[in-house]
Amino acid sequence: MSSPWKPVTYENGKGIFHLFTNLCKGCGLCVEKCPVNTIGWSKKLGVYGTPAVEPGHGEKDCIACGICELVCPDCAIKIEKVKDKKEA
Amino acid sequence: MSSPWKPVTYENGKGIFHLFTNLCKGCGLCVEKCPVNTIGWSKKLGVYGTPAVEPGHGEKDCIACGICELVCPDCAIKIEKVKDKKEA
Amino acid sequence: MAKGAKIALAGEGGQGVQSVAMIITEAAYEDGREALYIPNFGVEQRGGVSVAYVQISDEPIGSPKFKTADIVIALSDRAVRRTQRYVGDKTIFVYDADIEGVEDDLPKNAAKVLAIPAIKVAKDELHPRVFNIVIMGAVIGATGVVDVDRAKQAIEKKLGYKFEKDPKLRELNFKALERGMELVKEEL
Amino acid sequence: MAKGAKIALAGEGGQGVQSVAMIITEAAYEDGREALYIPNFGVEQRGGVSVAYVQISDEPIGSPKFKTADIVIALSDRAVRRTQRYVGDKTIFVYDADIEGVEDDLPKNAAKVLAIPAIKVAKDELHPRVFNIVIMGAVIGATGVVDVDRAKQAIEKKLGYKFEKDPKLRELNFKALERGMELVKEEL
Amino acid sequence: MADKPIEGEKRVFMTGNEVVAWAALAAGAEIMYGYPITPQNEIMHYWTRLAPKYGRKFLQTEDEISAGFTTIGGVLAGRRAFTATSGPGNTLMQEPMSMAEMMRIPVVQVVTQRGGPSTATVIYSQQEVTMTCFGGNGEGARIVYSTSTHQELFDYTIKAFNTAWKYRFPTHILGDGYQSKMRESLTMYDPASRGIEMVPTEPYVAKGGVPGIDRDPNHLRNTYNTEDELYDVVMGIMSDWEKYAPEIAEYQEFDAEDAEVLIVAHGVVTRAVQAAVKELRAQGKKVGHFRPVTLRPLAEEQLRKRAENAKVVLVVESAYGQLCKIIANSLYGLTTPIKKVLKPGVGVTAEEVVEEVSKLL
Amino acid sequence: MADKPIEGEKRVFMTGNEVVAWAALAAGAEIMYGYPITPQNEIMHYWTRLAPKYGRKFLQTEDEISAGFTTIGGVLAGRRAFTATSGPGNTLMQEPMSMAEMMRIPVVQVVTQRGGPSTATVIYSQQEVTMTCFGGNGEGARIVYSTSTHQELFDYTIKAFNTAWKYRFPTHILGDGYQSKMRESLTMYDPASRGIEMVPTEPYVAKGGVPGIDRDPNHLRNTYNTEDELYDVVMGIMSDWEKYAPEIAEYQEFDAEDAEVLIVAHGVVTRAVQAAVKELRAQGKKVGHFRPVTLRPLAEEQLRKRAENAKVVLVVESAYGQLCKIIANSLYGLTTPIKKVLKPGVGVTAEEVVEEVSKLL
Amino acid sequence: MSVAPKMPKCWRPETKAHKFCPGCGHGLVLKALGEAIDELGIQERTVFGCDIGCSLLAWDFFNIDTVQTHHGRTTPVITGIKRANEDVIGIAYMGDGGGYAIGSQHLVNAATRNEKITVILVNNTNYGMTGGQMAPTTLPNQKTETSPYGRDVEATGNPTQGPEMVAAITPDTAYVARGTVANVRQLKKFMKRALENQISGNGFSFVEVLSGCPTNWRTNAAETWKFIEETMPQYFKIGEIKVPGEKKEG
Amino acid sequence: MSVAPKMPKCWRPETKAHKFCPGCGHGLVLKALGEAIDELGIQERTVFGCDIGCSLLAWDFFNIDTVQTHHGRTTPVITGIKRANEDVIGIAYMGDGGGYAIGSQHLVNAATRNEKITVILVNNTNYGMTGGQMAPTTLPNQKTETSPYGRDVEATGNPTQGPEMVAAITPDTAYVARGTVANVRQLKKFMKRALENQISGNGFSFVEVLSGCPTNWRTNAAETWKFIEETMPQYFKIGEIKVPGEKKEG
Ligand SMILES: Cc1ncc(C[n+]2csc(CCOP(=O)(O)OP(=O)(O)O)c2C)c(N)n1
Ligand SMILES: Cc1ncc(C[n+]2csc(CCOP(=O)(O)OP(=O)(O)O)c2C)c(N)n1
Ligand code: SF4
Ligand code: SF4
Ligand code: SF4
Ligand code: SF4
Ligand code: SF4
Ligand code: SF4
Ligand SMILES: [Mg+2]
Ligand SMILES: [Mg+2]
Repeated sequence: MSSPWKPVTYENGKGIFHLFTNLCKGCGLCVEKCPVNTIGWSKKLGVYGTPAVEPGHGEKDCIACGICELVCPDCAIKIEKVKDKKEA
Repeated sequence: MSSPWKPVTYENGKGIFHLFTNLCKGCGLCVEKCPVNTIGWSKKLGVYGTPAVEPGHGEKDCIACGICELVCPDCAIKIEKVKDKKEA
Repeated sequence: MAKGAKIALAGEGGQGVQSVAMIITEAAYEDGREALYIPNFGVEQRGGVSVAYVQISDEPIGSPKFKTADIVIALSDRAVRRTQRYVGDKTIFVYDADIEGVEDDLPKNAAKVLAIPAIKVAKDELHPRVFNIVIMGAVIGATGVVDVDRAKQAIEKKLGYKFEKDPKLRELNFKALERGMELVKEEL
Repeated sequence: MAKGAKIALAGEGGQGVQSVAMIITEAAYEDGREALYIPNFGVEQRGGVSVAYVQISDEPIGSPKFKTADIVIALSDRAVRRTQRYVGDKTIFVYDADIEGVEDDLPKNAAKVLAIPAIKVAKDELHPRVFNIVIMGAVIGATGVVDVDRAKQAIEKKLGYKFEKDPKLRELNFKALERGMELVKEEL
Repeated sequence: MADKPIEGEKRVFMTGNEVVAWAALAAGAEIMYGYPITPQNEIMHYWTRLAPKYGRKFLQTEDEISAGFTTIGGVLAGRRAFTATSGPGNTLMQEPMSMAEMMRIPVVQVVTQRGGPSTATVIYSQQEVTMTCFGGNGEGARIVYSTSTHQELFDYTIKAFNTAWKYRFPTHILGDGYQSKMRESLTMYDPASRGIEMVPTEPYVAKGGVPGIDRDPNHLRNTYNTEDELYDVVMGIMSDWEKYAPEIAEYQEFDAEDAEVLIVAHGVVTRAVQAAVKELRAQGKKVGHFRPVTLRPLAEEQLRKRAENAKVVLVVESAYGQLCKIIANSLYGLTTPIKKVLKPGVGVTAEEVVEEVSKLL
Repeated sequence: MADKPIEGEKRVFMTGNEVVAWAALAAGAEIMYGYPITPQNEIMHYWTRLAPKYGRKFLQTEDEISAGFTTIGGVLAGRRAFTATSGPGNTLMQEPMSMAEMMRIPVVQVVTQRGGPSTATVIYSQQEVTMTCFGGNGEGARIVYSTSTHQELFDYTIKAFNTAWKYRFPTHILGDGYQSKMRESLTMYDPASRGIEMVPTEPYVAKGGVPGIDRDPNHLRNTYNTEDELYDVVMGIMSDWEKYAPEIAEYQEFDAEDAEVLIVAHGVVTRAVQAAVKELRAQGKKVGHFRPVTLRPLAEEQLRKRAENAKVVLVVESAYGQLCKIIANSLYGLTTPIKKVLKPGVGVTAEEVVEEVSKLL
Repeated sequence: MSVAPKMPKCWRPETKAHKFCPGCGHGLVLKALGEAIDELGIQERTVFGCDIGCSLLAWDFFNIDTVQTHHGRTTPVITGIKRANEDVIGIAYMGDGGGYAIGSQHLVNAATRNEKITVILVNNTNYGMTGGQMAPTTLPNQKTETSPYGRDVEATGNPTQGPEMVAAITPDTAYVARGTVANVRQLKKFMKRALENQISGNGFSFVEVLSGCPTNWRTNAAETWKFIEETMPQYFKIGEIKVPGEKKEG
Repeated sequence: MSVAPKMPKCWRPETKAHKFCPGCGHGLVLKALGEAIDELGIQERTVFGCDIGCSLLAWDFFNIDTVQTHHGRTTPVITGIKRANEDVIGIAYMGDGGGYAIGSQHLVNAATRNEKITVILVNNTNYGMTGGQMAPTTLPNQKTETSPYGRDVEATGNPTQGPEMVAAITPDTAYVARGTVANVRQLKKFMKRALENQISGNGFSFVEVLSGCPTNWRTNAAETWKFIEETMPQYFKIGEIKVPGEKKEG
């Protein structure tokens, strides 16, 4: 069964940040919790027609810590660690 | 206002034991609590037509301790101490 | 009186009117007759008068309670007063001869008013504990709603376990039943 | 259109349709007219389409909701779909020209279907925040249910405290109102 | 553990509350939920004594609200579950009953009417008719059997479980304190021995299989978001109700066919009326009796036919017009006058009925 | 502390819930007890904001049962006390209301009907008619005003306190979610400025003086020990009820006198019907409207007179026949056919009424 | 001068003998309460509320304005009165069923809100009025009409610890105690302190009383006393549990 | 292969995005609960009950048989199911209003009876669904629609300490904890332990969760977090309060 939600994907080497616009309600909880303050408002609209979020808004890059994924009440973010690279 | 209840009165020198038959339901709570076991069933009937109580059924006499009065849920007993005698 | 009857039995809590009603109706039921028994009940029953409404008939029985009884049996002063309302001009009103101070409260409109010495008989001739069986006998005597033998069977069923331990009790109870029947028949 | 109107205004939660309804009906009320406004509500409103039902008339107003609106204004794709049921053959259906993917959902039975570039005008010419005032202008333009000056007074009453701090805001809002009226008049 | 509570047939003499407990056992009721209230108590007393012997369960809850909602839970789990209450307890149980009505949950509720309004008396009345039929914020999609004898208490308690599970409407046995407390004879039986098949039950939740994989989950709700959604749901319930009503409705007639005075009464009052009719007929008077067994739905057509031909309809009840409202509403359009004997909270005797009818003739 | 909530007259535009809060203030209500429920909430919201300014009090209780019983307490203390609820909250409040009915306690209850049965919707319906008029295990000794405009909400909320305290029956304002949530204009006023005198209140308990010495104690109970005691109490209540009903009943007529189609509707539905009648009359059709303002008691005689002369009575309601039952019951004996437009849980528009009437003509 | 029974002054003689069963503990509780009211001189200001349950039988017990209400609803009725007239001393008198089962939401929330009322709850380990069913306070293995084989704690839980629960949810200004009819003098003291806590406007006050129900227990006088004095205290600890600003009597 | 959101397996994708407001804590609570159910492998046996209150919005949330009932009545509905079918894992999901106000008699008595069910109560310090009225858990001086001038503890009491109350009335076999959406990992652990306590037939289990209601608090994301993480714990202590046979995590 393929997912009914298509993610917008952002990659920065350390990790992949998937944002499902059809789930994001733009609540901002993730924005506040990102330890490197990289999440900000996107031009893309979320499920309620309000701005969704995206990484790349801070001084530092996403470190793929997964906190935003954890605190999103709508499961709108999925973080994939790009760990294989180093390990490989 | 005179009381609507006429007591049956028993006296033994130490105290006066008044029993209001129209209040006594014959529950026996007082019988069990008398420290000298002097209370027993009377020929007189109580308010529900069951035997009322009276002192004088034990080996010892009533000592006017007032416990029976205290534990009667129906206020059917009144104990008067005959203390004046000695004091006078 | 016919084989059907409406009976109001009233007494103080301890006098056992409900068990009398119970045994009589069970006897009638065992006899294949229609029987209905309903006690009075309410929130302030403690110390109140206990009333048993009994109906026995050969036909289906109507309302569980009734306006006018064929026979009223009152076993205390309060019971005498409480049961007046069930008395009509065909009612036989039975009360215990030992009850004091009810002269003025006895029904004026009854077909008959009978004083029976049930308390006295039970106390003097039998045992105070079989007082209610004397009453049961009186009811049967007055109404004929159940056969004496059936009544005895019903008593047996109810108290049999006691009789086994003390067979003299059986005799005492049956005696009480018969005395009760006689008492009322003497008066009728 | 006459001086009375039934208006259904629908949009997403943040688009301010309820405050538009509020200001319009208050303006009508101040004008001494009969006005009635009722929002939709339910248990699953979060993120649902917000609908405002407005009626303005010179006569007492009947049912608070209505079957068919004189004018429907839909400000999002979901609002376009949700409000179809209020469209009859005399209804003017207004929607924002920027809404995508609703071509097939536009009502077929309406008297007129108008696309107005309210979002664009608000964003490009004015400020996104006065989008709902542009819409208010459109409603007034389409219905004439309230006088422009009354409408301005009502806006003043509602937002006056903001205007005091920043008088330019007043101008912006009034401009928005007028542009809204123009937008719809161009299309009518 | 004993096998069947009743083997074959058995003649007995007992109270109505005991009858209900035995009937529920015989019907295969699996669990009772309840809260004490007079005159219902002995149903629980007998049930708690008997149930463990037959592997049945009991829960005494903290109040009637809970008794009603736990009963709903029992039904959702697929059990023949029931509860019993009276008076103010029935008032409280309108909350769960309204949910059962809305969601078509086949709960069985035994009501032993007592005096009202409020706490009133613990004794008897017919003052819970309106509430049992139409209580709560609903439309009365409920089935109500009003019994008059211990035999009927037995028969209809068994039947209630089948009606409930067949039609999926909450089903009520409307008794009263007299029936609860009086003793009379009846024949108890194992339903199977009379060819009565118990309608099978079915769980609404925990139906087996992983929801979303093996099957869709069952998502039950009683709250709707729009007026139109609700309208469709209620009209769906009521159209089923109208459809099944004629086959659910039950009644009895006694000399009704040619009756000039048609007495309408239900529940225990019918006994007095039946006796009165017998007596009045013996006197040569054209008096008959129509007795609705189901108060909801009412056998409207049948009643109408009799009322149409009568000179007067006399409604007799131990309430202040609760049956009468149902009757007048159903007979609307007829011109036969309706007279009333209203005795809220007290019994009615055959003598009284005879007297009242005599006034009319 | 501000003096009077409203001085003289004041034209306003607000929601119905706000209207109720202001009306209660204007009526001199001293305390409100309540539990949140949509669509009633804003009555409490406004009351909690306004009340402290005028020395009035508020208690949010743990549920509607408590809200009802604390309101009874407030009345017993001699205060103009009121509560407000809806739907399942109203179901729960039947328990205290049955006590108020039994003990003639003049509580005022505002009901903002929502969809039913059960939790259903938070929006609108007329499905609490039967319950508000006849709920609980009682006989419906209750006064029910069914309002249709904000002006009436204001007028009758004030009046309810007077009716309640004058006749000592629980008194109910039967509104609905539409009226609660919509905004329209009305004139608020200080009752005194219109010559409306508030009926004085009186404590039932803590009346002053030592009971047993200065006066007898007031011993209030709702539980009786014998059937006869209860019968006398209920018949006493109902005979007062019958006595006062004609002077309490209120109604309105619109072109009813010569109407061939007589539409009966209450509450907010009357607005659509009034509009429809206007339109149909304009078309030359003999259509009229009878609108009971009090659903309990009903202005039976007046309704009967109109229904008698009509060719058809059309009952229109946002419920499945709750008004209709009351009407048919009151009109029993007439032969004018009754037709129904039943819209449980949804609004009725003038267009629909016109359409339905057109089918009949 | 004729001798009169020693009843509390606020008892109403006209309604005595009262309606409770022979040997019922309610009479003792109401004696302690009556004396407390007498000693505090609050008869005129007091409003007494009783539940249904045997407490209903006290509806005409006192020369005090009284309201008898529904099962479990005495707490809200008295709360409503008190909120409307703060001068009143409001007493809500109920049974364990009324307080811990059907009325527990009221008890819990009145306690949490720290209502300025006094609740007196008679714990007789059963539903007395309805003929002896299991109550939340029924002891483990105790036989009642709805636990005919003895209360099974695995299936139905342990006896409710009411005062302990109330103490856990009230602020420090509340008064909570458990007395017993086996110690009427102590009981009166608890009642007085509870009422004083209301009189001073301090907060909620609650007294549970261990009491006898010989009718449903089917006990004679000796057994009744034994159950009250020996059996019940094994499960219910007698003493003051919460005393504002003072040390408790245990 | 397309990337799918990382939702708990037992969530029902068809009904997502769910119906809760943006930033609502309910989503986080149900994430923790969903993962706990997944990890315990009990999806098939579980019956989920929700109250009215915002929990109602979860009526079609899971691929789990679900029943949405009346305000405060989820506890008895789930109790009724569990009593009728002991194989079921019953979860009663409710708000602070549903659990501590209108449904408190059910909570208290289910806890006392040690019902083998799991109650999860979302404490958002207000009545969310009805638009933000005062709840039993509203903080002192907190403004709500029915405490517009701030909650006056003198008149309306202090915030209900639910888990503490439940702990006080349950036997040692019950599990009681208070978690927070600010610590979803810990919350999931509490949920698992609660469910395990039911699975093992040990006894009642209760988890209160401190949760955000940005809509009625009228807070932005930063303020929401601050209220949950800093303000609420001043009144509500996070941690395990009762753990059968184990030491608690505080
Ligand atoms: C709503 C409601 N449910 C049930 C009853 C029946 N009822 C009357 S008293 C009572 C129990 C009383 O027990 P308790 O409160 O312990 O008082 P006690 O009689 O033991 O003193 C019950 C269940 C009722 N009157 N109202
Ligand atoms: C009997 C009843 N009373 C009141 C309501 C209205 N009501 C619905 S939800 C709710 C409050 C919900 O608050 P809470 O339980 O805290 O849940 P939340 O919405 O905060 O998650 C109320 C009062 C109702 N539906 N039923
Ligand atoms: S927490 Fe989730 S829903 Fe909220 S803004 Fe971030 S991604 Fe969107
Ligand atoms: S994964 Fe961590 S660092 Fe990356 S956006 Fe999310 S919270 Fe920020
Ligand atoms: S305690 Fe009182 S009522 Fe009981 S027997 Fe003794 S005197 Fe009589
Ligand atoms: S006063 Fe004391 S000694 Fe005398 S009878 Fe009473 S209890 Fe016994
Ligand atoms: S039943 Fe028990 S509690 Fe009630 S009055 Fe009798 S002895 Fe007292
Ligand atoms: S109102 Fe509050 S609790 Fe309810 S869904 Fe919205 S944020 Fe969540
Ligand atoms: Mg008790
Ligand atoms: Mg909440």
